Amino acid sequence: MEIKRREFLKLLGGVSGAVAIGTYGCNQVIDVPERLIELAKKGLGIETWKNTICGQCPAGCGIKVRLVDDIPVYIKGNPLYPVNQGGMCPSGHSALEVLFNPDRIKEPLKRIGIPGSNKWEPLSWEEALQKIADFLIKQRRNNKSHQVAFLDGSEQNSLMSEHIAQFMKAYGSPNYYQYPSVKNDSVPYLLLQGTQQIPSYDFLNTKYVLSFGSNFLEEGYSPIYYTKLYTHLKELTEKKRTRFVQIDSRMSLTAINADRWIPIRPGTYGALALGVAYILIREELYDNEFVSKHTFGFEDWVDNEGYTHLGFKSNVIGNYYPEQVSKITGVPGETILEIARELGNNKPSLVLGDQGSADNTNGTYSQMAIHSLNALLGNFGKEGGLYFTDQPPLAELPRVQEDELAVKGNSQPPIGCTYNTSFKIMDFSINSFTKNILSDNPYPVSVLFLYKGNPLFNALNHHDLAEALKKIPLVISFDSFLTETSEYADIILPDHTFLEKWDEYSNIPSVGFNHVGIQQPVIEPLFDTRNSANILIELGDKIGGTVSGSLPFENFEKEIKFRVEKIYRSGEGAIISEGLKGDWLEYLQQRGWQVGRYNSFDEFWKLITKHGGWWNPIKKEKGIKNIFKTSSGKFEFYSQLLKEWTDELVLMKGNDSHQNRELVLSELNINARGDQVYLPHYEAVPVDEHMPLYLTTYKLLTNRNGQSSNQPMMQEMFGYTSHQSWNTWAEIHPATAKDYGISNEDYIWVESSTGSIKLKAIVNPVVMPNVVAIPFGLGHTSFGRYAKGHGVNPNSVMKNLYDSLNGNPALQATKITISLAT
Amino acid sequence: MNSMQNKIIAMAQLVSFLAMWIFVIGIIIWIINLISISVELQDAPGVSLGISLVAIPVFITLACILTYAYFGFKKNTSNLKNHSED
Amino acid sequence: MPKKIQYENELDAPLFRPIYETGKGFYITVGILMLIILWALIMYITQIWFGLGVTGMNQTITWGFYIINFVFFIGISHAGTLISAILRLSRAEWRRPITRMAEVITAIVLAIGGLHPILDLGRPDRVLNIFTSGRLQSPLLWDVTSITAYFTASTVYLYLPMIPDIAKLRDKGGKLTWFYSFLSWGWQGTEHQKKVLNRAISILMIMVIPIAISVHTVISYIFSMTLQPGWHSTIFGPYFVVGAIFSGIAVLLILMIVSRKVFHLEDYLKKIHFQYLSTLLLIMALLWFYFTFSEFLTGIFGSEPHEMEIIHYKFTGPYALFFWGMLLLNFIIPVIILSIKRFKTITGILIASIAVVIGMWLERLNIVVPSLANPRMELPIGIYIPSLVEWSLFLGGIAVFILGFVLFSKFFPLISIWEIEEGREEGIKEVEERVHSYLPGKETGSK
Amino acid sequence: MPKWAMVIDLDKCTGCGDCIAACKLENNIAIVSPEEANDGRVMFWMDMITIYEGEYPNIRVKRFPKPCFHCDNPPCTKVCPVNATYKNEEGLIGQIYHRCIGCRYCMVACPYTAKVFNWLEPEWPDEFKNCFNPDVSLRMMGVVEKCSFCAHRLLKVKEDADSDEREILDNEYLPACSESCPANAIDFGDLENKESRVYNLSRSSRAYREMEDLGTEPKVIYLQKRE
Repeated sequence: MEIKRREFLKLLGGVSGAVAIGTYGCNQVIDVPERLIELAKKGLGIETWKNTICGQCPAGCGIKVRLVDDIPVYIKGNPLYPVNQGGMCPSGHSALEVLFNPDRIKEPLKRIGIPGSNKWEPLSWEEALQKIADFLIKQRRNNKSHQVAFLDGSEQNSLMSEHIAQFMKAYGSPNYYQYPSVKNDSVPYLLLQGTQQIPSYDFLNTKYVLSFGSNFLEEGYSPIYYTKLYTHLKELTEKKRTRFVQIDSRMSLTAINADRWIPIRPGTYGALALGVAYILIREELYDNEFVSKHTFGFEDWVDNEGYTHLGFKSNVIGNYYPEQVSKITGVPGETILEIARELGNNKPSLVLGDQGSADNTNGTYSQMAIHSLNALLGNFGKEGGLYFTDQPPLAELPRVQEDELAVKGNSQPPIGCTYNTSFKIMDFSINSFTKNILSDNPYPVSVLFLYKGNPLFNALNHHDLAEALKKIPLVISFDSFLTETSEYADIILPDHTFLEKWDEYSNIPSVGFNHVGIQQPVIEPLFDTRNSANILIELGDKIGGTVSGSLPFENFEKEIKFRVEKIYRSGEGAIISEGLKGDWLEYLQQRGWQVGRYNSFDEFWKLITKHGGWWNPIKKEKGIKNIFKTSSGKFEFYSQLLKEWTDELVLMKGNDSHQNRELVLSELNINARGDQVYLPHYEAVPVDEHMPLYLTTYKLLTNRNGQSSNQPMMQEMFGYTSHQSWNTWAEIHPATAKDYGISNEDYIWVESSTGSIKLKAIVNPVVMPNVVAIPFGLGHTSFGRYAKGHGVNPNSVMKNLYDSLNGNPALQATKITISLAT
Repeated sequence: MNSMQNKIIAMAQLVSFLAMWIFVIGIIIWIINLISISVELQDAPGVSLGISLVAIPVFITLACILTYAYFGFKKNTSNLKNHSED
Repeated sequence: MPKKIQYENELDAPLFRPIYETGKGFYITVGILMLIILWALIMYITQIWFGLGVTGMNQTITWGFYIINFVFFIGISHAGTLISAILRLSRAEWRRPITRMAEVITAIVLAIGGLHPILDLGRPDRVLNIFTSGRLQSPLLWDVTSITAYFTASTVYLYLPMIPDIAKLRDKGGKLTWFYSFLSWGWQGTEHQKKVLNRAISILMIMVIPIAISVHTVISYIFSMTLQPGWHSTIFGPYFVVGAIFSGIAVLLILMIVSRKVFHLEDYLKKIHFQYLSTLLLIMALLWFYFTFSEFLTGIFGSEPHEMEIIHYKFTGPYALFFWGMLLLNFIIPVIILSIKRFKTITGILIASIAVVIGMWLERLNIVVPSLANPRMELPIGIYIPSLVEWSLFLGGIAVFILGFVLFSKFFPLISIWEIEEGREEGIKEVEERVHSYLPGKETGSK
Repeated sequence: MPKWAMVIDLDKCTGCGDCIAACKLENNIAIVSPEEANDGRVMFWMDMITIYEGEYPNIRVKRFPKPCFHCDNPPCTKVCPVNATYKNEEGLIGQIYHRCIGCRYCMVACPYTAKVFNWLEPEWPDEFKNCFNPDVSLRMMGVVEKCSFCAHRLLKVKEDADSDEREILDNEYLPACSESCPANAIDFGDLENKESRVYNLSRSSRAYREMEDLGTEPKVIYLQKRE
C-alpha cells in the first residue's frame, strides 16, 4: 500500500493525495479528474497562492487564492488583510463559480432581436469600440454630451468609480451615478453634521450598543469586518460584556447574536429613537456638556429675524412620550424605558441605524432621529463613540481637463435626482432617473452605460425602467453575464470577472481605519474579455483631445500604480504583512504610525501586490470642530442645510409663499410642518391600510444583492438557516400563520396592491406577528442557467415607494395580505 | 430407461452432490476468513465467534444429513440391481 | 404427448391431476406474472443505470421499501418450515396435507427476501466486497450468514420429504422421467430407505426450528443494534419472530384456500385444518398485540424525549393512517373474525389472513420509516413517498413468489402423497397406540 | 498518537454559514440539482442546525455548525459490512468511497445524521471541473460520504513535518471550516497535546458535546453561549 501511495504522490507531485484517508486511497487515482492526471504527467503540480480583493460584494475582503498549475482551485480569507483578517463569507467561497461559470459572456455581443429578446450576435472588439466611439463623438459635436449617462451598479468604493467619474467629467456629462449609492445613505449625516461620510463605530471600547435595524453582521457595508470586531470583542470582554440590543421587525442574524431582540413595527424606528431621546432628556441621562457646547437647535432658539424656533428638546418632550411612542411602534413602554436607561447608564454606549430603519419612505428622518441619540450621548471624538476615518494618501487622478464642450455638458442639470432636477441633497434616485428619461425632462438620454449591478432586478420600478431602457437609442453594458438588465443593452462589452482584473479598493464605508486593497488578476483572462476601465481609456483615446488627456494612462494597472506611489512617498501606515498578525491594534499603537521602510517604489509595489494591501490604523487626532462641517460648526439637531435647500426649492416655485412651501413639502412627501420639518421627527409611512400585513425583505450572506444567484453553491445553501435550497421562502409568525390557517412548509400567495407571488411559508417565531419576511436575491428571469426560474423576487410585489429626501427605495413600506395557495 | 441414461443421471447426481459440498465448504472458508479479518481489525470478537459457532456447525450437519441420505439410498439401490440381474 | 399417463385409478388422483393436466388458466397466469416480472426487471435496470436517485428516499430517510419488503418477505418465510417442523415434532396427524405447501412457501419467499438487500445497494456491482472484506461485527453480515443457512436448511427440508413422491412421478414415466429420476436419488421405497429418510427428516426438523427463530431475531438486530430511538429495543428479537410467524401463517392460509379452490383439494384440505391453523393465527394475533403493546408502553412510560417524538409521530404524523390501519388489520379484524364462531368460515379466515398480511407489511413500514424521519438532530422532518420503481419492484417480488408457487405445483404434488398414504396405513394405528400409551393402564408394547 | 478534535465556540459563532461553503469548495462536494435538493438530497458535510428556544419575543436562537463528530466510539463503523467506514489510528473516521457498497447502514446508525449519500451520479459542467481540489478524490454514484476533518490536509502537513524532522505544530493542521471561520469560532487541534488551544478549551466549564448520553464520545466539542 505505502509504496503505491508514494507512486501516486509522485504522479501528482506537489498536490499530494487524492488519497482520502487510510491506506486504501491508492485505488482512488481513478477518481482524479482527467485534467489533473494530464497535468501530473506534464510535471509537478505547482501550488501557489495569490492575494487579491474579493469582488462578490462591496465589502472588499482580502482573499487568498490557491492555484495549482496556475489554475485557481480554492479561496480563503487573506489572514493579513485587516478588514477581514482571514475571515470569509459564504459567497466569497463561491467566487470560483463566477470565474468558471458556464454562462459567462465570452466575446462582445450585439443585440439583434428586440430589447429583452435575448438574441445576440458576436462582434469584434474593434468594431464595437469604434461604433461606440463614433456615437460618442457625434454626441459631443452636437453639444449633446450631457445626454450620455453612466449607471454604475458596482456599489464599490473602488478606483473604478473615480475612473468612470473622471471619464464622464472629461467627456462632459453630469450623469454618472452609482446605484445603489453610498452617497444617498450618508444624507442623514450630511444634514446633521455636514459631512457626507458613513461613520465608523468604536465597538471595542463601548459598553452598550443599541442597533436600530442595523443588520451589520449580514447586510452591513462589511459584514465580515463587523463579525471580526464582534467576536474580537467577545474575546476581550470575557468578564464585563458589551451588551448588544437589536431593534428589528425580524430576527436578523445580528438580532440572533444580540443579547436582546426588540421587535418593532416596520417604519416606526424613528419614533422609537425619539421615545428613547425623551427618556434620556427627562431623566437627564444625556451628555449635557457636549450638547450645550457642540450642538445646535437642542433648546428652543431665536433667529436673527427674532422668530423663536422649536428646539429638539421641546419637540421630543412634546410629542414622543412613551405611551405615544409605544402606540406607534408596538414596543411596550417599559421596554423603551429599559433600553433608554441602559443606554444612558452604560456610557460609552453607541447607537446604530441602518437597513431596517433606513429602507423606508421616512428613512432619512429615522436615521436623523437615531443619529441624534449619538449626539445626546456625546459620542463624538471620544473612545467608544463613533468616528470618521481619514482618507488614504492616494494620489488624486490628474485634474480633469474640460474643453468648452465638456464645460457646457457638465453645467447641465443632472437627470438622476428627485422631483426637481436640482435637489442637491440626494445623489441619485432610480425612480426619478427613470421618470426623467421617459419624459425627456429636462433632456433625452441618448447613450446609457451600465457597469455591473442589475437595476432591473433590484429596482422597485422595473416596469418603467425597462421602458426607459427600451427608449434609449444606445445602451452599452459592461457585464460578465447576461442579466435582466444587460438583456436590454444594444452592445455588451464583456468585463473580466474580479479574479481576472485590476482594481483598487480604499476605505470601505464604516470600516474603522484607513486601508487600500489591490485587486489583481490571479489568472489570465479565460475568454476574450476586457477590463472595463481599460475600455474607457481606449474610448477616451478614440474621442481624443481633453478626454484622452484626462486619462493619461496606458492602462488601469498603471493608473493604480500612479495612485499607490503617493502612499509610498507619504510613508504613512504599512503594507499588511506577517508582522501585523495577531493583536494588530495594540501592535501598531506601540510601534508608532509607520512600519517598515522600502528602498524603492518597485519594492513597495511588489510587496503591496504580494500581500494584497496597505493600511493605517492610527487615526489622526481631530478636534470636534473638524467633525462638524455645518454652517454652525456644530451638530445640528435643527438642520439648517435642509432648511436652506427646501427654501431654494420653494423659491424655484416662484415666491416664498405658504402654498409654494406646502407644494414643495407635499411633493417631498413630508407631513410635518413648521420647524419640525428640519428636526428629526417621525414621519408616518403611507401604507395601504386595507392590507393587514407588513412585507419586509432582507439580504442573506449567501446572496447579498442577487449577484450570487448564478452560482450553484450559493443557490444550494441560499437558505442554509432553514434548510431551503434554490428557492425563496416567507417567514411568518406562528400566531399570524394560525390566523390564516397556514402551517409550516405550505405554499402561500403573497399579494400586494401591485401584484402577487407564490412561495413557501416557514412558520417560526423569529419575525414579529403581522410581518412577513422574505429574503431578497432569487427569482431571476435571466442571469444564466443557475439563476433563471428559481425562487421569486419579493421586489416584484413591492410598491414603488422612495425616501424622497435621499432617493433610496423604501423596502419596508409595502403592506400585503397572504392566503393559502391551493 | 436404458443404462446409458442411468449412467448420465447417476453422474449428474454425483456432481450436484459434490457441488453441495463445495458450496458448504466455501461458506465455511468464507466465515473463517471473516473471523480472521475481525481479529485483525479488533472488532468485537465475541460477536464474530458467536455467529460462526452457530453458522459453521449448521452447514456441516446439513451437508452430513444429505450425504447420509445420498449414500443411504445408493447402497440400497445397488443391491436392488443385483436382484434384477438374476 | 406420447401416451396418456395413467393416474386416474390412483387413490390420490386429485393430487396428480394438476401435474398431468394443464389448463388454459395456467398459461394465462404464468403469462401475466411473467409480464409483471419483466416490468420489474426493466425498472431495476433503470435503477442500476441512474442510481438510487430514482427511488423516493432522501438523506434523512435512507431506508425505504426495499428494507421494508426484505423484512416482510423473510417474515412470511417463517410460515413454512417452522410450522411444519413443529407439527411434525408434535406428531400432529392433521399436519400431513399442510407441511409441503408450508415448506414451499418458505423456500421461495426466502430466495426473494434474501435478494432485497441487494436491490437496496447503491453499488450492487460491489456486492462481492462482503466476501473479500466483510466485517462480521456488522449485523448485515449476520443476516447474510443466517439467511443462507436458513435457506439451505429449508430447501433440504423441502427436498428430502419430497423424494418418495418424486419417485412416484418417475415411475409414472412421461417426458420428464429423466428429471424426476435425477431428483429421486434412486428411491425405491425399501424399508432401509424409509428408515434413512425418516431419520434424516427428524434430525432436520429439530435443527430447522432454532435456525428459523435465529434468522428473524438477527433481522431485528439490524434495527435494534443502532441507537435510533424506536429501534434500540431489546424486545425487537421476539417481536419480529412473532410478527414473522403471524404473517407466515396468514400467507399459508391464503395459499391453502386458493389452491383448495383451484386444484379441487377440498377432500384433502378439510375445514378442520383451517380451524386448527386459524386458531394458531388467532393466538399469534394476540401475541403480536401483546408485544406491540409492551413495546409502546415502555416507550411512552419512560417518555424519553426522542422516543416520544417518534411515538407521537407514529400516532399523529403523516404516517398515522398506516399506524392505526396496522392495528385494525393486525388485531381488531382477525380477532373479531376468528374468535366468533359464526365468522370463522373459510371466507372469514381468508379475509382475516389477507388483513393480517397487509397489516404486517404496514407494521414493517411503521418500524422503518418514522424512526428515520425523525433524526435526533433538529433537522427538518423528511417525508418519504415511494417512487414507481419501488412499487414495481415490490409487485415484482410478489409476482416471482406466485410464479414460483404455480410452477412448483406444475411439477410436484402440492400435498405430500406418501405422507397421506402413510397416514392411511400406519397413522391411524400408531395414533391409537399413542392414545393408549397416554391413558392409565399397563404399557402396551409400543415400538 | 495525536487525537484530532474540534472545538466550536457558540459564543463567538454568529451562524454566518461560511464553514459550509468553505467545506463544499475544499472537498469537491457535489451540488445536486434543484429537484434533488427539493427531495432533501442536498449534500453538506458541514451543516447548520437551528433551534428556537423560549417564547416570543424573548426567543433565543441556538444555531450551531454540525460536521461529522468523529466519535471515539463511533456507531457507524460498527455496522459497516465491508469496512468502508472505519476509525484510523488517529481517531479520524474515514470513508473508503471505492469500497462502499452503498447499503447506507452507517447513515442509519449515525445518531447525528452526519453522513450523506450520492443518490445520483454527481455531475458538474465542464467549466467547474477546472476548479476541483486535486487533493480530494471525487465521489461516485451510490456511495456514502461525510466530513473527513479535511484529512488530506493532514497528509500534507505530515509530509512537511517529516521532511524537516519535527512534530506537527498546533494550528498547523486546520480543516477548511476552521481556517476561514470569520468568527474564529472553530478551533482545531490535538487533544493529547496539553499545550494546544483545543486541549485547554475542551476543559472549559462551557464545554459540552452533543448527546453525550449516547456514549459515542464525539471529538467535536461545543462551548456554550455565555449569558
